[in-house]
Amino acid sequence: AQDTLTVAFSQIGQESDWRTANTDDVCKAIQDAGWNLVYDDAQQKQENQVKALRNFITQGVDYIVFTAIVTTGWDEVLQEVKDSEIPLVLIDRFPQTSFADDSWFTAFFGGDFVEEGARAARWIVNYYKSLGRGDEEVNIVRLEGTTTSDPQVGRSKGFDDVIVNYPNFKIVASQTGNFTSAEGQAVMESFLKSVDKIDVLWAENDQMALGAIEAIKAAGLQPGKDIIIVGCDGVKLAFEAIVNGEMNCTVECTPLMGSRVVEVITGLEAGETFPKIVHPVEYVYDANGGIAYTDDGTALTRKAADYIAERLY
Amino acid sequence: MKWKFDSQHILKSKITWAVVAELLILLVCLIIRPEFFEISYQESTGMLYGSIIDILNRSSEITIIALGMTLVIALAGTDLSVGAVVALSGAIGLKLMRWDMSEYPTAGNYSVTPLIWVFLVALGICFLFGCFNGLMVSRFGLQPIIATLVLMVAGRGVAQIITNGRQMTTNFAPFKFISQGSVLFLPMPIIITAVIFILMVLLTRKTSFGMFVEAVGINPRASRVSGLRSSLIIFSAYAITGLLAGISGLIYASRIGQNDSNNAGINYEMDAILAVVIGGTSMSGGKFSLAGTVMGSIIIRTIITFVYYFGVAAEAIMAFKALIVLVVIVLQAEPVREFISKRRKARKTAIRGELHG
Amino acid sequence: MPDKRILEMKGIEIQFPGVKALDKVDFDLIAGEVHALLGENGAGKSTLIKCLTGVHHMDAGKIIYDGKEITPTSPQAAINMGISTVFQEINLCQNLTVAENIFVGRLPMKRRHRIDWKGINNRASELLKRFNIHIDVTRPLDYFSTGIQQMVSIARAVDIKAKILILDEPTSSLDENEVERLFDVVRELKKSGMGIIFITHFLDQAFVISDRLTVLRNGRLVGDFYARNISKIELVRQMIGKDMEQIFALKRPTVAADATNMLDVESLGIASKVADVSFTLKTGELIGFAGLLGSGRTETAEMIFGVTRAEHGTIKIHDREVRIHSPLDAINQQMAFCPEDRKRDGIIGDLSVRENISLVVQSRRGIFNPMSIKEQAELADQYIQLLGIATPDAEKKVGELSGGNQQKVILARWMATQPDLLILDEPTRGIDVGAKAEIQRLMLKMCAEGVSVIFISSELDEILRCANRVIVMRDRCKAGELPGESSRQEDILHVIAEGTATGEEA
Amino acid sequence: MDERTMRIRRQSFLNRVLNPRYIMVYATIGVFLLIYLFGALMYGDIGFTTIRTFLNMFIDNAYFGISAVGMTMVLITGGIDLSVAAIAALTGMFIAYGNTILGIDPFLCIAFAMVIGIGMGALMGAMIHYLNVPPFITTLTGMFLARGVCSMISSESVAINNDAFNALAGWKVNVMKLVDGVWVKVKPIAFINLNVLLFLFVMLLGAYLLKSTKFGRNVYAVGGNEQSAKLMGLPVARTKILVYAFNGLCSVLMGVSYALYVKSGWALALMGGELDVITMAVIGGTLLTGGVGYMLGTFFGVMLKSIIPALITFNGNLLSWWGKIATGALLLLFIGIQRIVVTYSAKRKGKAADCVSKKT
Ligand SMILES: Nc1ncnc2c1ncn2[C@@H]1O[C@H](COP(=O)(O)OP(=O)(O)OP(=O)(O)O)[C@@H](O)[C@H]1O
Ligand SMILES: Nc1ncnc2c1ncn2[C@@H]1O[C@H](COP(=O)(O)OP(=O)(O)OP(=O)(O)O)[C@@H](O)[C@H]1O
Ligand SMILES: [Mg+2]
Ligand SMILES: [Mg+2]
Repeated sequence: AQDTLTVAFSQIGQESDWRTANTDDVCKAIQDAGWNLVYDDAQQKQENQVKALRNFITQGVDYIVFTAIVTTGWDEVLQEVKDSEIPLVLIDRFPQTSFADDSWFTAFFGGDFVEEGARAARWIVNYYKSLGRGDEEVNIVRLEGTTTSDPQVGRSKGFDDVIVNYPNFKIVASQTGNFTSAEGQAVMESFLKSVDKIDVLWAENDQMALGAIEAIKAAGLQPGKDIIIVGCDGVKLAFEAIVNGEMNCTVECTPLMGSRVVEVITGLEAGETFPKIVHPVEYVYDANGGIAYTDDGTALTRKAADYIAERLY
Repeated sequence: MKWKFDSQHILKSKITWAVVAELLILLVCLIIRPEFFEISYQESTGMLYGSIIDILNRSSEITIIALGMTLVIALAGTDLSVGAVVALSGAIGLKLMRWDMSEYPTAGNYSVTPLIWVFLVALGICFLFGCFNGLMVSRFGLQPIIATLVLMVAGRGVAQIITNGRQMTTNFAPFKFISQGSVLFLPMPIIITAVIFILMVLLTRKTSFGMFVEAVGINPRASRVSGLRSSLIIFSAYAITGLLAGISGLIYASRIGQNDSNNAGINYEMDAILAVVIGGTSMSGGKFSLAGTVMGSIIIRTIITFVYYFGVAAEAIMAFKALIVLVVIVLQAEPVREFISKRRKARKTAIRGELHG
Repeated sequence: MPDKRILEMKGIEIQFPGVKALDKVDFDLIAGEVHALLGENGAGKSTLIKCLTGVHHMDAGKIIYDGKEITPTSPQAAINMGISTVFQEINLCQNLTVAENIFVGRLPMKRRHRIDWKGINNRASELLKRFNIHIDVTRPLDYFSTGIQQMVSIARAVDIKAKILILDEPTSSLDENEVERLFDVVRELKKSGMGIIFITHFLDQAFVISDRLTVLRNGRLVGDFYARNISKIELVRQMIGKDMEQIFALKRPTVAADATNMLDVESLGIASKVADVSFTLKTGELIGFAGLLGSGRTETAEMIFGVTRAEHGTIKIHDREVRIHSPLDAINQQMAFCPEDRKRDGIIGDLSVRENISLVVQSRRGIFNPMSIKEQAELADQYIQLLGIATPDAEKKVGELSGGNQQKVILARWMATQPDLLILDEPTRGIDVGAKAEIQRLMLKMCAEGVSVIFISSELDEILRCANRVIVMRDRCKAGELPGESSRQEDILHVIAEGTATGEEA
Repeated sequence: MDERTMRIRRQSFLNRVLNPRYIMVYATIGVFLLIYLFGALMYGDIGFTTIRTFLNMFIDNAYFGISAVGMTMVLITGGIDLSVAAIAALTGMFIAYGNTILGIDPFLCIAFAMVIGIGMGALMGAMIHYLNVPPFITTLTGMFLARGVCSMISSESVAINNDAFNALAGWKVNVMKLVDGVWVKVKPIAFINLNVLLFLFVMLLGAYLLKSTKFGRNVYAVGGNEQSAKLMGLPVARTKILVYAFNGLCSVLMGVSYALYVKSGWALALMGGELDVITMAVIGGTLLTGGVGYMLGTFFGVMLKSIIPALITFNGNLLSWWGKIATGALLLLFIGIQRIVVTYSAKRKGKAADCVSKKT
C-alpha cells in the first residue's frame, strides 16, 4: 500500500469508562499516525461485531484491530479475514479458535484477567500477613462482574485458584453487580444485612467498589477501615478513593493500548518481526505500597498517591 | 355513591393478588431468616435502616417511571425510551454541575450551576424528550413501540455526546441529598416517590384526566365523538412519563454520585412495564391502578433484594426471577382468580346449605 | 307441519354478577318453522342464544338437540353440530375481505392443501347476489357500511349447512328491500326443513315471517304463541307486562311560526363522499332523514358534528357561521350526536354506566373542573330512571349491558348535555317497542322544549310519525324534501326510487 | 348485469393491488431502494455496490430473518414474543454444551432444542390464551427463564467443534464470474451459505402458511377480532397456541442458524435481539395491534434493518455515540418516509376508491 493505510477497529461497545478510555486511546493513536481509521462500535453484540469484520473485508482495509466481546464464536469470520490476507491485531481479549496454528493473527496485546484475579487474592493475603494477622479468620464478600463475561470468568477463577490455598480466607458471599456502580451499591447493601461479619470486599471492577463504598457509609461503617476494599482496573476515581483512605487497593488493567497498536503496524510495514503475544506491564496500587502481589513475592505494590497525577482515565 | 367492599369485590381486584404475592414472598423471607425484617435506627445517618427500607428505597426509580408508564399503558401504548431518558437526565445534571471539568473525573463538593437550574434544565429536556414521543404517537400516529424505539436507541447517544462519553463524579452534598438524605427518618427517594404518587393520584382522580385516559384507552373513536381531545391526552401521558423518567434519572445519578450513560436505566423500560402489568393495568389499555403499579414495582424490588440477601447464585438469578414473576401473574390471572372466588362461594353456599338443611 | 322437535331447552338458568339473566326458561324449535324470540331489552334473548351456542355456560337446565342431550362448549362446537348463528353485534373481522369473512373457518381448498381464492371470491359474489348485493368481495370488510356488514354476516350464517339457523336481530340495519330479500331466503331455508330462531324488535317482521313466537320478560318465560292466534297489541302487552296505548299517541312537534333558524347547512360536502347538502332547521323542529343503505345520511351527520371534516360548505348556528372541525367544537355549540355504530363510536365498554353517562358533560367542563363521583352518580341515576335503563346499578360496566340498554346509555350521555341540537343516527335500532316509543316520546318532548332534532332512521313509518319535514337522501345526495305531515310512505319511496329510471338497481 | 360483474372484477384487481393495507409494504420497499441508492452514491467507491455487500445483508441477518417470520405471525394475532432471542441463545447453548462438553451428537441436541422451543412456545401460548396473561409479560418471563437456564448450564461461552456441524457451517456457494474463459471467484469474495437458504425457505414457508392455509387465515381472523373469531366458530385457542409454538420453532431455528454463524454457544448471545426482530416486522408494516402484516413486508423490514449497520460501518468514523444517534435518526427517517407515503396514498386512495364505488 503506497497511499495512506486504512486501519479498521472493531470495538465491543461503550459499556464503561474504561472502555471509553480504551477506544479513545486506540482511535487517537491510529489517527495520529496519519492513517485512515474505520471504526465500528458493536454496541455489546457479537453479531454486530461479526458483521463489522465482514464489512471491513468488503471495504478492503489494510489492517484490522479487534477486541472480541466473547471468547468463542469467531472461527468462520476469522477464517474469512485470514483468507482475505488482512493482518489481524488483537487487543484486550484473546478469542479462542480452532485453528491449527497461530497464523490467523499477527499480534496480541492485552491484560491477563486470571492473573488480575490472582493478584487481588495475593494482595489480600499478603496485606493481612503484613499486619501480622495472617492466621485470622477473614470473611470475604465478592462483587462479580457481568456473569459469563470474560473478565468476570477470568478474575473469579484467578481469585479462587489462589484463595483456596488459604483456608482461613473464606468467600462468604458472592453476587453479581454487573460491573455497575448502582448494582454494586445495592448488592453491598444486602451483604451488609445478610452477612454477619464482613472483613474484605473484593469487587471485580472499581465501579462496583465505588458503589459499595456508598452502601458501607450508609450502614454507618467506615469503608477502607471496617471493611477492606479491593477493586480492579485502576481508574482515577479508585486512586482518589485510596488516597482518601476509603478504598485499599486496586489491581491495574490498563486500557491504553494505542501506542502498542501503532508500534505493531509500523513494525509490520517495515517488515520487522516481534513476539506475537505481549501483555502490558501492569501494577497493583494501594495506600502505602510495598505489598507483594506475585507468587514469588518479587513484585511489590506501588503507592497510589505517587501515580494519581498521571492517571488519565 | 356506592363503594362496595364485599369480599367478592376484593377477591376480584388484581391489586389484592399483587399484595398477596408480595406477602407470600415476604413470608418465605420470614421463614428462612427473620432478620430480614429487622429495622433499626441508624444514628450516623439519621435514618431507619433495614432490608424493608432498602426495598422501598431502591424501588423508587422504577416506581416513579412506572407511574408515568401506567398512563401510557392505560392508553394502550408503551414507552421504551424511559431507560435512555434516565441516562440522559443524569448526563445533563452532571454536565451542568461539573461544567468546569473537561477531562479528568475528580469528585468535587461543589456545583458550577445553581442546583435549581440543574434540576430545571435536566427535567426540562427530559420533558421535551417525552413530548417528542408524545408527538410521534399522537400526532403522527406511529405505533408506540416504534416511535419510542427511536429515542431508546438515540437517547444514550445524546447523553454520551453531552458528557463526551465520560463519567463525571460529584460529592456535592445538596445533590447527594436527594438520594442519601432523609426526611422523617426515611430515605429521601421514598419521600420523593410518595409525593409523586400523591400528585399523580390527585392528577388522575381529582381531575377528570384519569377518566379521560381510560376512555381513550378503551375506545379512542368513541372518545373522540364524545368530545375528548384524545391526541392531547396521549401526548401528555408521554410527556409526563418523560418528566418522571428525568426525575428518576436524577435520583439514580445522585445515588451513585456520577452520570453513567452506559448503564443508567438499562432495562428500566422492561421493569417499569412489568411493574405496571403486575399492578393490574392491562397492556391493551383501559382501567389503570396507580397503587397497583407501586405494588408491582415493590414486588420486583423484593425479588431482587431477596436474591441479593439470600445469595441466590448469580447464574440462577434470571431463572429465579422468572419463577417468581410466573407465580405472581398466574395468581393474578383472571380465570385463576375467578376459580378461587367461585370455590370460595361454592364453599360458602355449601356451608349455608348445611345450616339450613 | 310435521311436528319434529329438533331442539328443546329446559329450565335454563344463567346468573351474571348482579343479574339473573335467565330463570328457568324453556324453549323449543320444530324443524321447518320460524320461531321468533321476543322481549324487551335485557329480557335475556341474546343470553339464551349464547347459552345454546356455548358462549355462556348455563348454571342449570338441559338442552336436547336432535334427540340427544348436549352441553355446548364453544361456538365452534355449535357450528359443527349444525347450529349456525348471526349474533346481535356484528361479529366479523374487519381486517379480512368480505369473501373471507363469509368462508373463514371452512375455506374451500384446492388440491387439499391450498386455499382456493378464486373459488372463494366467486362463491361469495354469487352468494351476496342472492341478497341483491353487488360489491367487490375482495375488499376488506371495514370498507363497507353497517348494513352491508350485517348482510355479509347473514350470508355467512346462511351458507353454513346447518339444521338450526339463529338470527339475533339481523334486520336492525337493513332497509325494507333488504329485509324482504332476507325473508325470501329464510322462507327457502324453512322449506328445506331448517329450524330458524329469529330475534327482532320489529313486531311486524316477526308476524310476517314467523310461525311461533316466544316471549321473555326479565329473564323469565312468559309463554309461546302461534303467530296466527295472537294480535299485535296482545303481544306487546305480554312483552312489557302492561298495556301500551301511548305508542300510537305520539304528537308531532309544532314549530312556532316565529321560530328562528337553529341550524343552517349550506352545500356541505366532501368531494369523495357526500355531494352538497343544504337544509335549514328551525328551533324546536324535527327533521327526519330517510334513504336507503349507504345513501349518505350518516356521513352528513358526521360532517355536521365534525367527526369527519367537510371539505366545503358552511354551517350556521342561529344565523352565525361557525367552524366545526372536531366533535368538541360541535359540543361547544350545544350539539349532540348519537352515533349509528354503538359498538365502535358509542360505548366505552370497560367504563361503568355512570362514567359513560357523564363523559360528554365532563369533556365539556374540561379536565380541571371535574364532577365529583357523587355528581356523576346523581346524573347517572337520574337518566337510568328516566330512560329505564335495565342495570343493577350505575357501577356496572356498560359492555355487560344488553344491546338495547347500551343504546339507552349513549342516549343518556347526550341528553345529559342538554343540547340545543340533537342528531340521532338510528337511535331506535335494536330497541324494544316499549323503549322505542319511549325514545320517540323523549325526542318529541325535547323538541317541545325547544331542542331541534335531526332524526335519521331506516324505518319510514317512524320518521313519518314524528318528523316535521323529511329529507330524502339518495346516492349521497339530497334527493328531495317532503313535509312530514302530509306525506305518505309511497311519497318517500317514490323520491328514492326515481333513481331507477336512470338504470340503477341498488 | 354481466357488464357489471366484469366491472367489479376489474375494480377488484385494482383494489387488490392498491389495497391500503399493502401500501405500508410498498413504502418499505421504496424506502429500502432509496436508502440503497443513497449508500451506493455515498460509498460505492469503497464497495457498497459489490455483490458481497448485497449478499452480506442476507448472510449477516439470516438468523434474524428466520425469527422475524415467526414474530410476524405472532404480531398478526395481536400478540408479541420477547423470548425469541433467549430461546435462540438456549438452543446455541444446548448444541455447544451438549456436543463439546457432553459429547452428544449436535443434531440430537438440535432435536432436543426443538422439543424445548416448541414446547415453551406452546406453553406460553396456552398461558396467554387460557390464563389471559398479557403476551408481553408471559414471554418476558419466558425470556428470563431461557436466559437463566442458559447461564446455569454454562457461565462461559462454549465453542462447537463437530465435523459434521462445521461442514454445514462452512458450506457455501461462491459467486463466480467468467474471466478469459475460466470461472473465478468475484472479488471481494461473495457467497451464500446454508443460513441464507434456511432463511429464504422459512420465509417462503411463512408466506405460504399465511396466505394459503386455513391456519394462516385463522391467524388473521384472531388478530382482527378475537371475540368475533370465537363467535364465528374458529379454533382460537388452537390457532394461538400453534402460532406461539411455530414461533418457538423459529426461535430454535434462529438459534441453530446463529450457531452455524458463530459456531459457539453463549448465555448472552443475541442479547436484546427480540427488539431487533420486532422492529424488522413492524418496519415491514405489521401492526402491533394485530390483524395486519405480510411476509413480503417483513422481508424488506429485515433488509432495511440490516442496511443501517452496514451504512454506519461504511461511514467508519462515527464515534460510538454518534453511531447510536445515527441509528436512531435512520430509524426515524424510515418510519417518517413510510408515514408520508402511507398518509399521502391513503388520501389519494380515498378519492379514487369512492369515485369507483359511487356507481354501484
Ligand atoms: N357478559 C355479561 N356479563 C354480565 N351481565 C350480562 C352479560 N351479558 C348480558 N348480561 C345481562 O343479562 C341480561 C340479559 O341480556 P341479553 O343481552 O340477553 O338481553 P337481550 O334480551 O338480548 O336484550 P336486547 O334486546 O337489548 O339485545 C341483561 O340484564 C344484561 O345486563
Ligand atoms: N351497496 C353499496 N355498495 C357499495 N358501498 C356501499 C353500499 N352501501 C353503502 N356503501 C358504503 O357505505 C357507506 C355508507 O354511507 P353512510 O353510512 O353515510 O350511509 P347511510 O345512509 O347512513 O346508510 P346506513 O343505513 O348504512 O347507515 C358509503 O361510504 C359507501 O361506501
Ligand atoms: Mg340481545
Ligand atoms: Mg347510517
